[in-house]
Amino acid sequence: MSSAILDVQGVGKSFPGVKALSDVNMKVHPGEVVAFVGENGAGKSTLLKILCGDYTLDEGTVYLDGAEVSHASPLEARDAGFRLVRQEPEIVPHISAAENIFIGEYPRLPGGRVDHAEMRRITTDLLERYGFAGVLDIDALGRTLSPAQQHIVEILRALKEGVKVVAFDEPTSSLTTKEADRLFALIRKLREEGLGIIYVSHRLHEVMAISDRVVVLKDGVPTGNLMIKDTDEEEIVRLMVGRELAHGYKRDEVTTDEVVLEVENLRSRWHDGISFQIRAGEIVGFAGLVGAGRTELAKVLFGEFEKEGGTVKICGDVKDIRSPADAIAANIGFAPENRKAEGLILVRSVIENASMAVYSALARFGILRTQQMVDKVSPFVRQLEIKTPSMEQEVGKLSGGNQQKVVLARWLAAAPRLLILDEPTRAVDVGAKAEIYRLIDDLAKQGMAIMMISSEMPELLSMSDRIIVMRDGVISDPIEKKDATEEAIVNFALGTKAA
Amino acid sequence: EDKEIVAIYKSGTQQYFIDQGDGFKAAAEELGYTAKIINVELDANLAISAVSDAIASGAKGIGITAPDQAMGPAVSRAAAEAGVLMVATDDPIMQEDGNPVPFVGFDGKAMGTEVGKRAGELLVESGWLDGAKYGVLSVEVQTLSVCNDRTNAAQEQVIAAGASADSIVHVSYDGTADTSLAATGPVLTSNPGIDKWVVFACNDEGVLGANNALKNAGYGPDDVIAVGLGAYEACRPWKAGIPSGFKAALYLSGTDVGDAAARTLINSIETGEPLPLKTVANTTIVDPSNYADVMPCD
Amino acid sequence: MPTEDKTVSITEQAAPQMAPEGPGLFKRITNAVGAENLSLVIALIIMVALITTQTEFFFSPRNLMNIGQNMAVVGLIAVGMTLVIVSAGLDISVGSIAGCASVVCALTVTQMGTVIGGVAFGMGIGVVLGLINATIISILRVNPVVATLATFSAFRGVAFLIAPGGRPIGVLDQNLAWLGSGRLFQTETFPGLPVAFIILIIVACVAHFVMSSTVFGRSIYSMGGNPVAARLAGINLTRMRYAIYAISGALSGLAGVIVTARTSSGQPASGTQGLELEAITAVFLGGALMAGGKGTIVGSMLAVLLLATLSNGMNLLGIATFYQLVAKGLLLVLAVAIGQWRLARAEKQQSKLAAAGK
Amino acid sequence: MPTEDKTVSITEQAAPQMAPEGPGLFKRITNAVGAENLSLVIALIIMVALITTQTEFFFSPRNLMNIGQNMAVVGLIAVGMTLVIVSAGLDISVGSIAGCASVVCALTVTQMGTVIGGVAFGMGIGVVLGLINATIISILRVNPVVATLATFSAFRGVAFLIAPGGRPIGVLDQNLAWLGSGRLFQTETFPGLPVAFIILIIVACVAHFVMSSTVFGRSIYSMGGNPVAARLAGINLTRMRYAIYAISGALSGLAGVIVTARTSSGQPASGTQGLELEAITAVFLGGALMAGGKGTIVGSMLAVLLLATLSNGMNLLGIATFYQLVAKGLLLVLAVAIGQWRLARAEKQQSKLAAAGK
Ligand SMILES: Nc1ncnc2c1ncn2[C@@H]1O[C@H](COP(=O)(O)OP(=O)(O)OP(=O)(O)O)[C@@H](O)[C@H]1O
Ligand SMILES: Nc1ncnc2c1ncn2[C@@H]1O[C@H](COP(=O)(O)OP(=O)(O)OP(=O)(O)O)[C@@H](O)[C@H]1O
Ligand SMILES: O[C@@H]1[C@@H](O)[C@H](O)OC[C@H]1O
Ligand SMILES: [Mg+2]
Ligand SMILES: [Mg+2]
Repeated sequence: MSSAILDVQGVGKSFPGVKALSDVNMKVHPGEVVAFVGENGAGKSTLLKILCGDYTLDEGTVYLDGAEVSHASPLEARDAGFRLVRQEPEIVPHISAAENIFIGEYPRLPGGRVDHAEMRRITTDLLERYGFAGVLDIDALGRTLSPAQQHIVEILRALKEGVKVVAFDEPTSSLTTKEADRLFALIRKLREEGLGIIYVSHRLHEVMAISDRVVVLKDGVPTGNLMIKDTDEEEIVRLMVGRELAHGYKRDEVTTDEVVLEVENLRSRWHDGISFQIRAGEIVGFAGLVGAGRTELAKVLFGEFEKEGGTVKICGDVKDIRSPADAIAANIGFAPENRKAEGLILVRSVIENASMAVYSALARFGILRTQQMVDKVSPFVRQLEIKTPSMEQEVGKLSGGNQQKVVLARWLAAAPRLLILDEPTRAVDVGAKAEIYRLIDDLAKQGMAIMMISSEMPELLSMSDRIIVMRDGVISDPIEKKDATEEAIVNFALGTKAA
Repeated sequence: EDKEIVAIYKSGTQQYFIDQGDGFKAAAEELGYTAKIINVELDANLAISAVSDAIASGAKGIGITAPDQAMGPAVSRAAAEAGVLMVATDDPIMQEDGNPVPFVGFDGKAMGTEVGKRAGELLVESGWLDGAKYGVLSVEVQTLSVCNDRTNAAQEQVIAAGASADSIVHVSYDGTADTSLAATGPVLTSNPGIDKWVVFACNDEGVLGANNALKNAGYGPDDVIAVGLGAYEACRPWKAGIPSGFKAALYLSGTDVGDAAARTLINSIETGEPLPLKTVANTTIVDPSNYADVMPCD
Repeated sequence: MPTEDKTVSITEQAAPQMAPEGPGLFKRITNAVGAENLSLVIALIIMVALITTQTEFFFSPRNLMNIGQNMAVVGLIAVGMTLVIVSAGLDISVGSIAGCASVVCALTVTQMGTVIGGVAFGMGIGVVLGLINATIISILRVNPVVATLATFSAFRGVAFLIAPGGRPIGVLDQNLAWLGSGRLFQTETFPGLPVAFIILIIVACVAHFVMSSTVFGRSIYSMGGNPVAARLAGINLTRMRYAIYAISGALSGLAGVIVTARTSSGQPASGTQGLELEAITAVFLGGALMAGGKGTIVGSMLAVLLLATLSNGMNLLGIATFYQLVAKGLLLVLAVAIGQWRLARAEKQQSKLAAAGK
Repeated sequence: MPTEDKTVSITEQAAPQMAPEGPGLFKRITNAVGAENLSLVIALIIMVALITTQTEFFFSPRNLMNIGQNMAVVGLIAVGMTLVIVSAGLDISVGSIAGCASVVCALTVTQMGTVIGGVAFGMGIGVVLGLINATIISILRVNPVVATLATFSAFRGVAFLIAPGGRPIGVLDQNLAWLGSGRLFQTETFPGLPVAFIILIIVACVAHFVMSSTVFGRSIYSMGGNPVAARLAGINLTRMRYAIYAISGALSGLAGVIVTARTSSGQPASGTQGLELEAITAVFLGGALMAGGKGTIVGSMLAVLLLATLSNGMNLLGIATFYQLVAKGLLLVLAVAIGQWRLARAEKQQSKLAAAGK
C-alpha cells in the first residue's frame, strides 16, 4: 500500500432511502492535501464520519498507517490518529473552552483528577503554535463562544498529540477571508509537519489554492481523482455536476424609486447611528469582518434584538418592531446564518420546516392542510434541488448544504417585501449556488427588497446593486455597483481608508 | 410559651385527622396550652423529623399517629431522650423494651372486628346465607399494615357469622374512592354469578368507591350490604334520604380522640403523674336511624 | 438533465409514512395508528391475549366499557400533557389543579345548584391555574419543572384552603353523577357507552385535529423542537405558552370535575394524587421526546388505554398489589423496547433497500 | 485589529465565577458559593430572618442539628440525582430503590445480626437496581423518564415482595440506630453533630470533588451538555451511564439504610410520598438544567438545606399543612425567580460594558 497514510478501499454506506456512498477508493499520503468535492448530499461528510468512527461502513476497508481501522469506534479512530474538524462544531455549553478541547482525553493526575495546569499549558501552546494566540479565551464557557471561536476549538481538538490525518469539513464556511487565510497558513504548516490532510469545500478557488489532489464525488460515487496541477475549476465542476456552469452570475440592473426599507439613525447595543435605504427590486450587499455587527443589525431590524433608538420604515410607514412576529407582520423575512441553532427544527420534517413562515397565510380559520403546505413549498424545494428521500424526512438527517436550502425555501415561499439573507450560500454547492442567485434575482425582479449579508466577495460583487460595508457598528456610504471593488470594501472594513 | 403540645398525624389531610386535630387544639386551648399539628403524609422518615422538630420547638408532650407501627421504638426513644411525654393515637406502638407507648384511641383490629361483626349480623338478617348467591368484597390497601389489620379482622367476623371463606373477594386500592371504584369494576365483572354483595374496607372512601362501582354495574341498594369505617361518607346519603349501599358504619369520633389525647398529655404534664396506659375512645356503629344523634354530618 | 433526475426522488406525497412491509389490511391499520405507535398496539394485543387465556370476562361489553370509563380522568390530563410536553414544557401540577377543580365544582353544585356552573367553574379554575403556571414560566423565567413542582405544592394547598375546613364536600346531585358514571345508548344487551369516556373521545379527537392540522398545533411542534428557530419564524412563544398551559389546566380541571362526579364528592387531594406521573408516563410511552418537538395524541391515548387495560386485567385476575406494581413496570419497559427494536429493524431494512439501488 | 478586540468581550468565565459587583468579604463568599447559587443563599437568609422574628427556637443548637439530621435522606438522594440530571438523565425510581434497600438492610440486621452487612447489602441492592436502570436505558434504548417511571413501580413492588408479608420490619439494633440518630462531639452545651448529617457532608464533599476535579466528573458535564460531542470524543456513554446510575442507586440505597436506622424499621414504601420529587426539586432548584450539562453539588445541597429549613421553620411555627404547601410553592418560585432576575441584570451590565468599547 505504498506510503499512503490513509487508504480507503471500496467503501459503501446506505441510509434509509439513500445510498450515500458506493465503492469509494482514495488515498492520502503524508504531507499531502487531498481535496474532496461534490454537490450537497454527495456523501463527503458521510465518508469523513465513517473515518472518525461516527458511522459504521456497510462495505469496504479502511487502512490508517497500514493498520485496518474499518470498524473503529470514535475512540479507536482518534487513537489511531484520524481527526475530524466537523462542518458544525460540537461544543459542550457549560464547560470551559480548554475543557472542550480536551473532552474524552483530559490529562490526568493521580486519583483520576484532571490536570488543569497541564491542560491550560497545552492549550496555550497549541494556540501559539497554530497562530490563534489571543483569539480564544480558554476559560470562557463553551456556550459563549462565537462561531469562529467554536471552530478554533474544533480545530485544536484535532491537533493534539498523535494526529496523523486531519480532515477539515468545510472549514471556511463560517470564516471571513482573513480568518480563512490564517487557516490556510495553518494547513500548510501541518503539511510541512508531514500530516495527511483532507480538505472538503465548495469553494473551488480554495481547493485550487490549497490542495495537491482532488477527489470528486457525485451521488456517492467517485467521478474523478486528479492532481490539481493537471486540472482546472471547469473540469472539476463538470465532474461534480455533470454539466458546464457559467462563471459568476450576471444580473440585469433593476431600478425603481419605491423605497421598501428606510433606516434612520438606528442605534442599539452594537450600532451607533446607522442610516440606509433599500428600494424595491434592489439587492444591497453588506460586507464586513466577523464581529462588525452585520448579523446583529439584521436581528435588530427583525425584532430579535432590542433597538435603542432611530426609526425603521417599511414602504414609508414607521414600524415599531419588537419581535420577529412583528417583523413578519411588517412583511420582513429573515434567513439566519446559523441554521442549526436558529433556522431549523431538526426533529421535524422538511415540509414543516419549509412552510413554517407561511402557516398563517395558508390557514383558513387557523386550519392547515398538508396538501396545501406541499403545494406551496414544493416548487422551491425542487428549484433549490433539495436532496431528500421525502418531504417527510427529518431535516436533521439532511446533509449540511441541504439543510441550508430548507431555510431558504421557507423564506422564498413566504415572499416578504423585505428579505434579509445572512450568508445565504454558506455551505451550498456551486450548482445550487447559481440556482440560489437566480432565485434571489427573480425575487428582486418581482419587486422584493433584499438585504444580503455575505462574507464571500465574489458573491457580493456580482449580486449587489449597492454594497454597504460595516465596521465596528458603523457603516460606509453605499458603494454603487460600478465603483465596487474588492479593494474599496476591504479598505473600509479594515479601517485603513474611508470608502 | 412553654405550655405547648404537638400532634403528629400520619395522614393529616384526611377528614378524620382534620377532626382529630381540631379536637386536640380545642382541648389544649381550653386548658391554657398551645397546640401544633404536623402532617407527615404516610412518610416514616418525615415522621421522625417531625418528632425532632416538635421537641426542638419546646413541646412538653407529643401525640402521634405513626405512619407505621414498626417505627414505635424510634419515635418513643427520641421523646424519652428529650424528656418529652408521648402518647400514641389511633395506632398502638411499642417502645424498644417491648412495652406499649401509652395509647389513646382504638386499634385497627378492634375497628375491623366491629365492622365485620355488624356486616355479619346484617348478612344473617338479610337471609342471603340461605341459598342466595352472595360475595364479600374486602377492599384493601395492601401496602399498609394498619389497613390489613382492619380488613383481616373484619373478614374473620364475617366468616364467624356464617359466610363461607370462598365468598371473600379481595380488591386492592390506595385508600381513595377513585381507585376503589376503578378496581372494583373488573372484580364484579369476573364474578358475574353473584347477585348480592357485602362490602367493607379500610375507610369510608374505600366503601364509597365500591358502592359506586356496584351501582354502575346495576346492583340496587338492596343487593348491597356495605359497612363503612369512619361514617363521614356513609352519613351523606342517609342525611339526604337517598337509598344507597351503606347500611351501617363504624363512627370514630376523631374529635373525641384528639380531645382525649390532649387532656391526657396535659394532665400528666401538670401533675407529673405517669400517663395512663390505655385511654379508649368511643366508637359507635351508626346507621340511618341513629347517626344524627351521635355524629355531625356535612 | 441530470438535475431533474434528482428532484424526482422527492416524494410529493407528504401524507402517511410507509410501513416497511405488508400490504392491504395490515398497512391500513399501520397508517391509521401511525407506524410509531404500532409497538403500543403490539404490546396491547400481547397483553389482551394473555389476559383472555386466564379469564373469559375480559371481552364482556361491560368490562370493555369499564375500561373506557376508567380511562377518562388520566386520559383528559394526558391530552393536555401531550401539548405541554411537545412544546418542550412539563406540567407537574395537573393533579393539584384537578384537586382544586374538584372542590370548586362540588362547591358550585352544592351551593348554587347548577351542574353546568360546576363544570364551567371547575374548568375555569383550571384555566386560571394554568395561566399562573405560564406566567411563572414566561415572566419570572422559572424552568417548567421547577415552576410546576412549585405549583404542584401550592395548588394542592389551595385546594384544601378552598374546601371548608379542608374536608371533602359531598355532592349527591344526580345530573353531576351522570357525567361520571352515566351511560348512553344502553340496551338490553349493551351496557351503554360511558359518558365520561365519550367526553374523553371528543376531547382527544379535537386535540388530535388541533395538533395535526392547525397553525396552533403545528406551532407547538415547532416551538418544542427549537424555540429560537420558532421565534425567528414569527411564533410568539409567550403567547403560545399561555395557551398551552391554559388548555392543560382546563383539561385537568375537567378531569377534576369527573373525579367529583365519579366519587360524589369534591376531593381536595384524594383521587387526584399521582395523576401527574400517570399522565407523564402515558405521554412518553406514547412516543413523545423529553426534549420536545415530538409526540402525538394518538400515541398518548393508546398508552392510556394500555395502562388502563393492564390495571383492569390484573384486577379481573385478582392479582395482588405487589405483583401489579412489578407487572406495570415490566409492561412499560416492554412496550418501549418493542418500539425501539422495530425502529432499528426498519431502518436497517430501508438502508439495505437503498444499498440495493432502491 | 477590530476582530481581535471584540472576541474577548462577552465571554463568561468557567472557573470561579465573578460577581458583578462588591469587593472583599462579599466577593469571597460569592466565589465560594458560586454566583449562581447566591440567589439560594439570599432566599435562605430572607427565610431565616422571617422565621427568627417569630420564634426564638430556630437558632438553638439543637434545632440547627435537627435540620442537619433531617436533610440526610433527601440530601443523599439529591447528590446522586445531581449526577444523573447533569448527565441529561433522570431517575424517578430513587424512592423505590430506597424502599428496597431499607427492607434489605432491616432483614440483614435482624436475620444476620450484622450492621455493617446491613449497610453493605442495602447499598449493594441500590447498586444492582441502578445497574438495571442503566441497562434498560442503554441496551433496550428506553428513554430515562419512561425507564425509571417503570422501575419506580417495579422496584416498589419488589420491596413489598421482599418484606415478609409486605409489612414493615422492626429493627431494634442500637448500632444501626446510631447511624440514624446518633450524635458525635456531644457536650454539656452542644447537642452533638448528627451522624447522618456527617455522612451526608462526607458524601457531598466527595461528590463535589468528583464533579469538579476528576475526569469522570467532567465527562458527566460533557455527556450531558452535548452527547454527540462526548461520544465522538471517545467517551463511552454506556459505561458512563452504568456508573452514574449505579452511584445514584448506591446513594438511594444508603438513604434507605438511614431511613431504617432512623425509624427502627425496614420501610418498603419509604419514599412513597415523593422522595423522587423532593430530590428532583432540589437539583433543579440548585441550578441544574433539564437538558443536562449543568448543575452543581453545592447548588443541590443549598437547595436541600433551603427546603429542610423551610419545613423545620414551618413546623416550629406550627403552620398548618395547607399553608405549608402553599408556602413551599412560593419559596420555590421565589428562589428561582431571584436567580433569574440577578442573571438578567448581570448579563445586561456585562453587555453594556462590552458595548461601551469592551
Ligand atoms: N444520519 C442520516 N440519516 C439519513 N440520511 C443521512 C444521514 N446522514 C446523511 N444522510 C444522507 O446521506 C447523503 C450524503 O450526505 P452527506 O452529509 O455526506 O453529504 P455532503 O456531501 O457532506 O453534503 P453537503 O455539501 O451538503 O454537506 C445525503 O443524501 C443525506 O441526506
Ligand atoms: N454568543 C456570543 N457570545 C459572545 N459574543 C458573541 C456572541 N455572538 C456574537 N458575539 C460577538 O458579537 C460581535 C458581533 O458578531 P457577529 O459575528 O454576529 O458579527 P457579523 O458582522 O454578523 O459577522 P459575520 O456575520 O461575518 O459572522 C462579535 O464580537 C462576536 O464575537
Ligand atoms: O387511618 C384511619 C383512617 O383511614 C380512617 O378514615 O379513620 C381512622 C384512621 O385511623
Ligand atoms: Mg457535509
Ligand atoms: Mg454574522
